[in-house]
Amino acid sequence: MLNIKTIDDTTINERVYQLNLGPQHPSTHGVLHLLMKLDGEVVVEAEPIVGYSHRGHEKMAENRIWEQFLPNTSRIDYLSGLIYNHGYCMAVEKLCGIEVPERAEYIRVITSELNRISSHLLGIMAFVMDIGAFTPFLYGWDDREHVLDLLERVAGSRLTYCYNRFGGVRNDIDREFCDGTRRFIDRLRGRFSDYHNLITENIIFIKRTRGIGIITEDTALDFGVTGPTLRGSGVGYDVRKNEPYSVYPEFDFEIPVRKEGDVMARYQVRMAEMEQSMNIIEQALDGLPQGPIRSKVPLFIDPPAGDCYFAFESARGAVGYYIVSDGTRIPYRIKVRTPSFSNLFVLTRILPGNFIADCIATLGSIDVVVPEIDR
Amino acid sequence: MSSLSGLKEYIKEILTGSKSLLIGMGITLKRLFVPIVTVQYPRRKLTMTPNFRGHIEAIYFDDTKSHHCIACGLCMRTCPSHVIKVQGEKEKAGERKYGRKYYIDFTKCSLCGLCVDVCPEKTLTFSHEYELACISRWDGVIDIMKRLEERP
Amino acid sequence: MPTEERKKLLGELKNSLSGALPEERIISGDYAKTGCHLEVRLSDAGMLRVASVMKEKRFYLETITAVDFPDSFELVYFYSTWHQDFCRLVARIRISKEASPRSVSSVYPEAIWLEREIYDFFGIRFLDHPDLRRILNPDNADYFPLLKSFGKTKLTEEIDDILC
Amino acid sequence: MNITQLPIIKEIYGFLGRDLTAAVTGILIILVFVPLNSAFLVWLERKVAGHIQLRPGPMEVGPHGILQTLIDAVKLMGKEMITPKLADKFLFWLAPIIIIIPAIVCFVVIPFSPMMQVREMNVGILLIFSFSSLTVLSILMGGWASNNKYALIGAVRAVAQNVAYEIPLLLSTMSIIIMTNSFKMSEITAAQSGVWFIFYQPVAAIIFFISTTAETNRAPFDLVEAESELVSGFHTEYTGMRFALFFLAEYTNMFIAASMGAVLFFGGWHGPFFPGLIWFMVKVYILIFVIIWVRWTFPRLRFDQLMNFAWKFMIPAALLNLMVTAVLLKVL
Repeated sequence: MLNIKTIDDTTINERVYQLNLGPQHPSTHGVLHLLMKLDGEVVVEAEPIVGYSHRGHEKMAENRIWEQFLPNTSRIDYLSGLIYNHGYCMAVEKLCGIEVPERAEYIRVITSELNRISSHLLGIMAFVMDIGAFTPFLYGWDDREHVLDLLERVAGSRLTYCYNRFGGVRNDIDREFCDGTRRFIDRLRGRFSDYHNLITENIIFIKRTRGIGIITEDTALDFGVTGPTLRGSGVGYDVRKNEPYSVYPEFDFEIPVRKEGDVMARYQVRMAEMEQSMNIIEQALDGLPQGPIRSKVPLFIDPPAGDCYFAFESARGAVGYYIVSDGTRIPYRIKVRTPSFSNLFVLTRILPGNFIADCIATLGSIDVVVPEIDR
Repeated sequence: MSSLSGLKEYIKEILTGSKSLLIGMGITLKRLFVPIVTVQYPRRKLTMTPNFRGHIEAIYFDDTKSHHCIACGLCMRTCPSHVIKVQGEKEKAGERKYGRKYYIDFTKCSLCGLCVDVCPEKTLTFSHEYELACISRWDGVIDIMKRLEERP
Repeated sequence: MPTEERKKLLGELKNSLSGALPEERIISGDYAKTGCHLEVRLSDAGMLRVASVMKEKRFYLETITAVDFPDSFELVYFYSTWHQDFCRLVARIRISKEASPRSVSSVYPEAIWLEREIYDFFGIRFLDHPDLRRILNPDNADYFPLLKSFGKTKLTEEIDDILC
Repeated sequence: MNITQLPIIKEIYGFLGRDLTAAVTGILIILVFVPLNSAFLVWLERKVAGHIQLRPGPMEVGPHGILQTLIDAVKLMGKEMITPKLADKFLFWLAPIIIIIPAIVCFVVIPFSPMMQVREMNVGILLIFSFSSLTVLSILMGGWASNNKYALIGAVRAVAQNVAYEIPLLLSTMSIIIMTNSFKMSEITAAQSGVWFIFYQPVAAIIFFISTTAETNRAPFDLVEAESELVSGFHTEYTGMRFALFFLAEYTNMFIAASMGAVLFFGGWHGPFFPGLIWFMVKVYILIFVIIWVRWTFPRLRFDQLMNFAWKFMIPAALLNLMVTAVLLKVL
């Protein structure tokens, strides 16, 4: 049943040779290292080697007060930092029993979904670039730039937002932000036809992605795959829907699912998810309540002793914060369950037997963020 | 018969494929004549949004003709990277302290804005400066009180 | 919210778990507080049996983690469903500092990496693990970073004094 | 003032004779033209790519960055030329030199205008084909000698790809040749004074275009240096001027391919009002623009798909086209 072998020198013979794909390689998105054994261009074994950007966030958490871990959260996964930020605040609020004003929850959802769109845009376009088309990448960045401008307007920075606070958010959103977001949504909807014409329907793209890197449901279960990668394999599991948090139950949105489980399916799921995110944002903007954006929270919080697991959906899958508090101002333990960690390990199962080019496509379609794996 | 239909499929695939390629080329050609969206940076600069978070700065208040810093040290304590050093003195015994020196080591700052949040006197804000390249690591240590004096 | 269905699922789960683990304590968790519907406290290496029951029920292994308590380690396993009626189960086991727990990687291959991570950070050696190496820290590291004894420098102690 | 009236030129002319003078001046002109043209093409590519991607491309050096490539060349000349420790030193050194030879030699037979051709040869096209096959030898040498796995994979891909695509290339050219009964570039051009061959031979033109794109290793067939897979393919280990030579050769090969396309299908120098040279250059640059445009639009094929495409589609189509041409020529 287990099909995992580690690479040792004994299996290297005359036909099979080793190739170090990374840590510096144009398409490993950071510092991922794939140790591959190849027979010609066909992969015999692949072993991801991670840890090159390990920064010890979990240890850092044990050496600073609860608030001070906030800036760390957006650095765990720099592409969907706001979602991580949001999740951490919700986890601590759950532990302490802090109520959050409804307006703050709406703002959190709007910014998180904008962040999800920006992350998906980058993920998809970087994946298309891995397949060899450079131009869509920059079209995607053009759109992403608008999201970042919007988020900069409300959060003050463009990548490592430290925007959510315990009990609310830092800044209120203004009229201009709402109008800008609506304009952006209209603009992105108009751009989808271009993307579909340029990428999705392109015969070379179809040939490169159909039937490649198939993750079956059982493999996904074995490896704890979550997020768009799982939804591309025919399982409609999304924490926002299955285990609703924040104000997500109030919105009407679908979870896009594809049956095929191949690279193309994952790409299509991400494309469809962006549209759903836009739906959520529109509904949230329509129903945005008035009121305070932050509840009364002590300057430094002292959570009661206890532990709590809080799961939420980042752009890459189900994230979980397992928080243990011993009743002091300093966390006893914060464990971050990052989706890329599990999503990447599945490569050892699905890569063997593929060409190098397909490996790159598969890796790109899983859309890992390496600092998230390394933490 | 099946091979014939296979051939038919093959030809159909080639035709639709060529069409998709031509459509793609049309999109890129159209973009060739669209005005560029990038900004040629040192020649043109963007203005930052009001909420932009640069390094921190003290706010000038008209009522005291200065900042309101009382050197309570909350910003110093809450800073995750411990980059803030603030010192104050009491002008008269029994009165509140008054912030005299305020340094921030910007090279280690993570721009989280927690210090601005906790400030009880609301005398901290973010600067809108983003051209902060420096040649020595000591250039990254920003003297906030000095900047406040130098500001018009 | 399909609460009825969840109750049914929880009941089934409890039954099959108590069938597999007659002597263990299975308690209902407080979801609003801890985020888990069901809690299993294991006293010895019953986690393999829990894992196979969970695999049968098509739960996926969300994560494994360890907490370094002064006198013991606590290993925490989170399992959750893909179903609409969502359910999370947490299995906890207290082990002594020198103990070698059994690996669940034969049931959930994902655990290979998760257990490697725990070994990497806590120095807990898992039995029957196919590939127990360092994962995030350097291969030649001689420390286990997430132990409470690690990394308490004078500076951090001072900071603690200021803060608490 | 006519340059041929200068006494020194007259002296050389008298000493060397007509043919040799023409050859020497021609080669000198080529040696100047090739680098400058490549520099211009690199700039053009960056500019077109930039504007397709909604950015300006190089803007700083010279007006609209036109001198950027020259500055880059100067920079590359100043760079250290690193040879990997375990590389085959001689072949590593030789490969960039060999790649530049066919690029220059092929210029000899290209008819820029009725009067401007360094050497008229009755096997002009064959010369271009045979010399451009040398390119693959150099790529193989460079890739193998680098002692780098990426470079080796790239080189092996290059060989297979070039062998596969040379056949449809030759077959599509053949259908033109049996129409004109000549291998002479100038005669083929002359035969198109009325109607361009692209109107007689559209299928051959498409096959020719695809095959030359693959022959020159341009996207979507740039598997030899597929960036996202093989880092930089066969020239991963090359630095400084050696790398620049590979670059130079790539763009020169592109120019040769485009000028062959112009000669074979677009009537070479033919065109109203303007002198032949201008028409020729305009056609070549339009073709080059199309190649650049294609590169910045499409994803890359996978290697087995590339080979399948060559053997299962291009070659049968080219053969079919050739047969139809031959039959029609016999019948009509």
